Amino acid sequence: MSAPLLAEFATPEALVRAMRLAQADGHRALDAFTPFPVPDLTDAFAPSRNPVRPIMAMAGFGAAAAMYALQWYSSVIAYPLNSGGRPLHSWPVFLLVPFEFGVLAAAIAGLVAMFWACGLPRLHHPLFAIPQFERASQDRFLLLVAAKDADATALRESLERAGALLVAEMHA
Amino acid sequence: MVQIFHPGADTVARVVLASIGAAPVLAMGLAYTLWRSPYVTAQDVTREQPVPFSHEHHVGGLGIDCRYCHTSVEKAAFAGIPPTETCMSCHSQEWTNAPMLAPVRQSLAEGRPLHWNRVHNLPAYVYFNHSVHVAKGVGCSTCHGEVQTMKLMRQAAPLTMGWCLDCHRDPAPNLRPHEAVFDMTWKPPADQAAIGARFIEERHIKSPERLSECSICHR
Amino acid sequence: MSGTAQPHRWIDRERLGYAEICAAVADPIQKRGPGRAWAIAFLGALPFVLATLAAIGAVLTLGIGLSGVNTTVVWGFSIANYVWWIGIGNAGTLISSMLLLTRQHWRASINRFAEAMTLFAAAIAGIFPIIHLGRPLYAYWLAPYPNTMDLWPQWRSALVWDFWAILSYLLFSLIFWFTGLLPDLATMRDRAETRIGRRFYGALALGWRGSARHWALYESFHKAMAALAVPLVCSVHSIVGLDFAASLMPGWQESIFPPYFVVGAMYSGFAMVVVLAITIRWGLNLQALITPAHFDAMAKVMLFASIVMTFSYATEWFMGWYGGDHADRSVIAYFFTGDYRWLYYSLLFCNCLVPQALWFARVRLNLWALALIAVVINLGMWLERILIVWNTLSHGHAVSLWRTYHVSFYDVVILIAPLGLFAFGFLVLARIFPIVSIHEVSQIAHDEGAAAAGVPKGGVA
Amino acid sequence: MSPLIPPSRREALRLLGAGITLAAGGCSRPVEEIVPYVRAPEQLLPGVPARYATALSLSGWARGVHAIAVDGRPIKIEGNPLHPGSLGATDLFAEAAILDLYDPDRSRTVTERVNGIASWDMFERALSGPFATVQRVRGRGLHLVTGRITSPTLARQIEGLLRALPEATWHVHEPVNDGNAEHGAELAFGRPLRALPRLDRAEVILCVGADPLGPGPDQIRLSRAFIDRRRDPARFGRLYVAEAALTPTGVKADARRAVHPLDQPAILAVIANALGAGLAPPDLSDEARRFALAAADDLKAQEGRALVLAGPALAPEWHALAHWINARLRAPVDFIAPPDRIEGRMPATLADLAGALDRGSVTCLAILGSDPVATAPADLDLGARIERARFSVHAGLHGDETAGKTHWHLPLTHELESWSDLRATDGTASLVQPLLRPLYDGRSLHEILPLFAGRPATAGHTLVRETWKDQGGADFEGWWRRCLHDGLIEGTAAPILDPGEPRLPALPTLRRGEGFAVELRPDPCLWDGRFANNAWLQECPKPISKQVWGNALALSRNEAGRRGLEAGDVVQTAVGGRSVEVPVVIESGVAEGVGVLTLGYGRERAGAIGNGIGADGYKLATQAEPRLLTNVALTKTGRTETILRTQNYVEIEGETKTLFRQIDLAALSEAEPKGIGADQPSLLAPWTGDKDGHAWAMVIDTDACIGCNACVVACQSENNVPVVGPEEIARGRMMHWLRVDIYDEGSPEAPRAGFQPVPCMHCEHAPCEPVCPVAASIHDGEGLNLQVYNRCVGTRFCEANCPYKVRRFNFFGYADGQPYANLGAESVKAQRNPNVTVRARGVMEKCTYCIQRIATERQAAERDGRPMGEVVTACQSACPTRAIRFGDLAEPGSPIAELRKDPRHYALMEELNTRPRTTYLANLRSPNPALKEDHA
Repeated sequence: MSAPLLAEFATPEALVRAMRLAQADGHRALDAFTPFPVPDLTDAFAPSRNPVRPIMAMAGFGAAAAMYALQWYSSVIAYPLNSGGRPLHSWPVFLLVPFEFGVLAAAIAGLVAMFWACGLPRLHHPLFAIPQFERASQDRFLLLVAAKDADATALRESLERAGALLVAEMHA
Repeated sequence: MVQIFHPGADTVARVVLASIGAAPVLAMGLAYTLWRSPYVTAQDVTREQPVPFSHEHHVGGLGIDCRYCHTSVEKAAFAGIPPTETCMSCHSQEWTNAPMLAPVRQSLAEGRPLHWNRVHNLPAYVYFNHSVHVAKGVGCSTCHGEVQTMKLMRQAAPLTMGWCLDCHRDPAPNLRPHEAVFDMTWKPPADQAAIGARFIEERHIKSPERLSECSICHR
Repeated sequence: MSGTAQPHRWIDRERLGYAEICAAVADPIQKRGPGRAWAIAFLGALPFVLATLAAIGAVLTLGIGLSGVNTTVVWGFSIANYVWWIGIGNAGTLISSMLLLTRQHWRASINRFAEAMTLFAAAIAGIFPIIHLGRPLYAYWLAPYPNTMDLWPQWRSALVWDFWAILSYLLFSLIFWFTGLLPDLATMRDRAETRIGRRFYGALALGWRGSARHWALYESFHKAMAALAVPLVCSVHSIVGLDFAASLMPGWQESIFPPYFVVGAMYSGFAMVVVLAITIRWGLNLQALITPAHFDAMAKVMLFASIVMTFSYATEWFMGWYGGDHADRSVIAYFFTGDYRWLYYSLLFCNCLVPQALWFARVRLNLWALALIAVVINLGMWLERILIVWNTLSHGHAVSLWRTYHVSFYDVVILIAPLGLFAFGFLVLARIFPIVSIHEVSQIAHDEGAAAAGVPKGGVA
Repeated sequence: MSPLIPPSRREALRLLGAGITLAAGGCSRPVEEIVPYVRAPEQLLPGVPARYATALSLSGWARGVHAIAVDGRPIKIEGNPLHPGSLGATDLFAEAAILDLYDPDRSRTVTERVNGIASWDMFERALSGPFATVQRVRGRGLHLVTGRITSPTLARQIEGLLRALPEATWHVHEPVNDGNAEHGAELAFGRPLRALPRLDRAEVILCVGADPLGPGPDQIRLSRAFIDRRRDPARFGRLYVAEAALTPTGVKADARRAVHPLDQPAILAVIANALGAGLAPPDLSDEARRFALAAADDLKAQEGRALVLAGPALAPEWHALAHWINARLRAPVDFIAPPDRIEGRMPATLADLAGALDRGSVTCLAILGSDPVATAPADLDLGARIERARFSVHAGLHGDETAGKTHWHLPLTHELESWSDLRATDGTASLVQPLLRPLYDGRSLHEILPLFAGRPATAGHTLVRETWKDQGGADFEGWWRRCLHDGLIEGTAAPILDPGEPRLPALPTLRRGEGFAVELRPDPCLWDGRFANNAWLQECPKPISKQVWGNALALSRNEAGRRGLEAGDVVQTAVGGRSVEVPVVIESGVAEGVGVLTLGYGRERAGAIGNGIGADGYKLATQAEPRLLTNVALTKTGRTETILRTQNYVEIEGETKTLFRQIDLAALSEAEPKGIGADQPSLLAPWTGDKDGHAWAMVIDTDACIGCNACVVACQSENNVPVVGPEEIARGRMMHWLRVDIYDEGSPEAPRAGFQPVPCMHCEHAPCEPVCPVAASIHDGEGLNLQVYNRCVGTRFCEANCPYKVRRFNFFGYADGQPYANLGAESVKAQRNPNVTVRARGVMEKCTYCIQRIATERQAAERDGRPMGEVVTACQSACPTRAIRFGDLAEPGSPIAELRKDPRHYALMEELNTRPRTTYLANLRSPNPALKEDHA
């Protein structure tokens, strides 16, 4: 197996075109690196089960319920006190804090989930060693493709035909 | 482009992020532990005293009743610290030359009071009343512990508000027959739950809700 | 795609290449020094920062008596400042989230600093409820935490709701801002020329690689956050409104307060964004990315908010009269005839009258006029908040204790100095982080077909 | 902690722990000491308040009191129910006496003017020379100056001194006296008599410049009698008042006219003519004449129950005329021999002293317990003249203005530190007993006086016992103990005399006021100035103007307008070449052409609290015109001063009427009690009863309230309420838990006002509670609205949301060492009630219904296994007219529950659905149908 190839394109359209061509040839597109999200690519490489929103929902509702339970417990069970003749279980006003807390919990949980699913933090990564990778966050669109067979020459040529400005090998 | 970070940096980054999340929880836990610890509550801290008065000797050994010295415990909020002359009522005959008792003799001779270090110190905004607790059948040892074993006095209970509330919310386990209030070795009998409930009835002890209201202790 | 760059509303034609966009945002930070204007502004802001710290130190050591609050008017500048700052903050979130959800692409150029504005404004706002306390060191008693007293917060109080609203909002805004910043931090990392710069941005970027998978997860999270942000912002300012409305006092106990506070927040916040946008555009030479069209759009929002506010005031007067309650009527009459009537007339002038100039396109496109109107609106909105506090408390139910507020030196300091703290924070931020979202501007440059095709001119910058 | 760890290490750990916890919450406390007695006093329970009966003087007259002491520290004054001058109540001066005791500015040692601190021995040596000189000439050259002497022991001592040294002169100087009334009685009856008007029997009363319900030694007795009678609607009667400016009596009046002091005699003349005196018809305005004629009709119709009272500023002849009128009306007035006279001795005046000083014949001048330099009429110029005495000495509580002019100053003991005896206005004698050893090196007057009689120093205790040694028969000790216990000596009230028929005196011609006049009055808070250094009284709002920390010249709105003056303008008030600068205050109900200024301010050597506060009215007074100055010139200085007030004088308009319910007596039978709004719909559950079986409530009768402020100061004393000082008042801050509001539904020219004390309402649905984020404001099971100081974080939302504005915030650490708390002087701390938490900076506080008293009674009841007895709040116990009632609603048939059914009952702002526990009874008024303008 040869090392996967990293091809550099000037536009996302060129990258997508090259990816389609390579895939048609039976090569396996591993990933793409772009300075901004490109819908075709995010669709192509999206994780099959995106955990972020389910986790946010669970954390949000769970935290809200827990906060409501805490309010109820602390004012009805733990230390019931008469505050201006209000009912101990003043449910309408007990809804506000759970909402705020639920949103906060959803945000924190979502952030954690996103990092976890992205595999971040990852300060040291083989890609960072590749010189042209630094332009993937600026003005270049990179495609990582694994050739279907041991010799990657065909793939390289195909990529260059499709408009790759530069094709490099990535060594893990 | 060269690697900015070496591989180990990933671990460092994960630890840093995890500790940002954990810090508030840890801080809260630490604070809570500290607040409950003797550093704050002074529980079980033995205080040096000008005269090494031993409750072990006087109570455990000689069997002197609490009220001999703490005279106002049944009548007032403050249990009372004995005046020097109470000490000298015996020590004018016993241990008359003991060097340990020199400050006591000096106090009486010069009319200067002894300066004891306070062991049980409630904040100024807490109004504890000994007489009511005694009248309702809460014994000395419930709060002060086994005083008859203490060489120097120490605070047996944490004296935190939560600790007070534990009993105010459920006084039954700590209620004794009146004659046992000053019994330092009292142990609850097997049917304390039933007895306690009866005492609550008989002595008109208020409901837990009422006893845990702010105005019971704070003014 | 061929390189026929089309005229574009939201990005200046000269700067359409991705590299140019990156350079326009990043180079002022990484390549060019701070510049004289920045240095002067920084030095100018510094005394305000020190004054803020001194005022906080003074009030913590000497007591809240430093403020002009008194036995009847127990609230004052701290509360008005708090509401004002949190209002400023709310607009930032509204801009970035509401406009994101409604696919208003023009937001790309302004959302980053609007979010930063939110962050600073909310943080500054958060100071005020604490320093207005009699015993600020015990502010943590509003939080539920295990304690040896077995005590809990009193959940029925609007101040507890407020505590959670500010806390949630502040942390939420931090997360939202950081998430949006993450890809740009990677850009900064990759453009950095010094080792320190690479490590600094590299550590903050957490290894962001812009992979398609990253982007997919990023987008699902970022959009979800935006969707949550809108109700959060509305709830935060509604709760601020409830601080007053959940009371028994004439002039406060009004069901219109929560929505009226939300609109008021948007109003003053947009005005603040306009002021900042004009300043940043000029200071960082971002004419390419912040265009007159942006200002036109924001001016229209302000105009709309001004009309809503005017209706809110009118509703307040009408309901006070129509409700027939003596105390309510008396307070409404006090607005117009009482001790603070000139301030009230100024409020109406600033918030209702002046913004009507925005009906005219010429005014909307004249930055000087726009900046002036925005400042006037911010002034008016502060007056509104202080008068909500003063009018009701000075003229409540107990006639024998009607009295006015006595503005103190401390009050003036905590009104003015935090503006410098805010500016200071912004100046520092503008020197460290991209003040315009690189990836989002690049994306609209691409999406709207405006990106120059072909090999860019500059190569690696 | 293990005892194996060596102490140093243990200490280090403890300190470390303390450091950490201080950072964490500051809850660790340093080790405290506990210091027991060496010998325990008998029957003294630690921390338990003990009551001792004694008496306090005001201008010499006694009011019997109970002093409450805890652990040997007197902390509170309450009334003595047995004493005729107290009747169980107090006045603000008695309440504030406790602070005077602990005043750190009290003089502590004997001082000599040149050399400073000295001793009693040094003084006695210094005195021996001059004393030997006067002794040789039978006392010639020895001049004693005292205040009014009612003490039998002091009278005996002075009598003894004068007998031993017959040439010595005794001068009496009482700054606020009733000299005109005394002379008037002498003119009318030919002998000195003291009149005791019986307000309990008089139903129609006309006060001409008189303020019987106002401050003074007799306030409690007179106001109690007046109000108790009015509680019976059948005996409500009618009160007519003609006065220069609104007084508490004027507020209670059913018909009141603002009348220039120079016109007031004409009112008396009209009445007298109506009774057949045949005087020349006086010159009087139509309105005043109609008022006088209506009053005369009413008085005549109620013969036997009608009474006319003349004010202290009226000349003696007019007092004599009043006696003549009262005799015609068969008015209920008792006459007794003046209890403040020494049989056969007529004291000399200050004018006599000034003459002697001018002649250079004063060898030895002793000014004992009096401050004539500050309080004598200015034309005597005593300050300069005293310097002509060869040897002069002053004894007083403070190193005051007189002390600054004499060679020596001797510290006096406070009445709570010394043995003495005093007489009340009706002659009843009381024993004064010390509650603690003198704080400083002071002696009582009894102990000082022998020095000037060449007698050996004797303890006051011995001297007082000596006076009474013939009493009590065989069992003197038993009698003595009983007298000490009761607080009065039975059978010492002066016998009531038959004065005989009064003569109609020769009356001076009536002067119509041409120029501007100024009436000088004793201050309702500082009296004659002796309380100038008492911070409680300085910060006590004056009944009408609500001014604190200063005095002002009260003018009517018209008068001020005519002169182009506004409130706060400082005017130079000049008469006879003397002048003071004083700010103007505009008051309702002030007569045209007259200004009213209270005395006692502008002190120079009162102490750190009182120095330089306000303007000194004594500087304008002369011997000829001690109280009423005529031809006064007012000149605007151009300066302005803020008039410091704690609250507004409320002029009722529109709906504010509901805040102060007023009912005409005629409409009382149709009046219905108003509830607390419990019938209004509410989402909240109704009050379900109190868990403890108690439901505390207070009902305040606004008709009985005379605005005397005794409750305000009593509350301050009981509850450790700090003062805030003038700077804080100027910023709108105050601390009184109880305020007395004044409502006026009349006009500035003709006020129809009433007082309303406002403590915390203890609402069942308290608006302050749900807004507190930390549950520091919370309800308890007995219906008390609690404020848990140690939980309060100081958001102030509770006060913002309190419709009654009864909560008070510690913006600074008022209780802790502020300048007006005497910088936290140790002696001031000793006054604090140990059963009430001293509040820290940054916490809210408010009326607690004296929860410490409820708790004390509850705990005593719990301990003794009995039902709770009566609980009396501090304000209730102080109230001279018993306007404040407190009790348990849950107790079947309790008086408080009955009062809630009174037709006059109403709640403040019941429409807000707060369900207050403090409620009110409406003010009553019985206007004369003949005087239409008095009707609402």
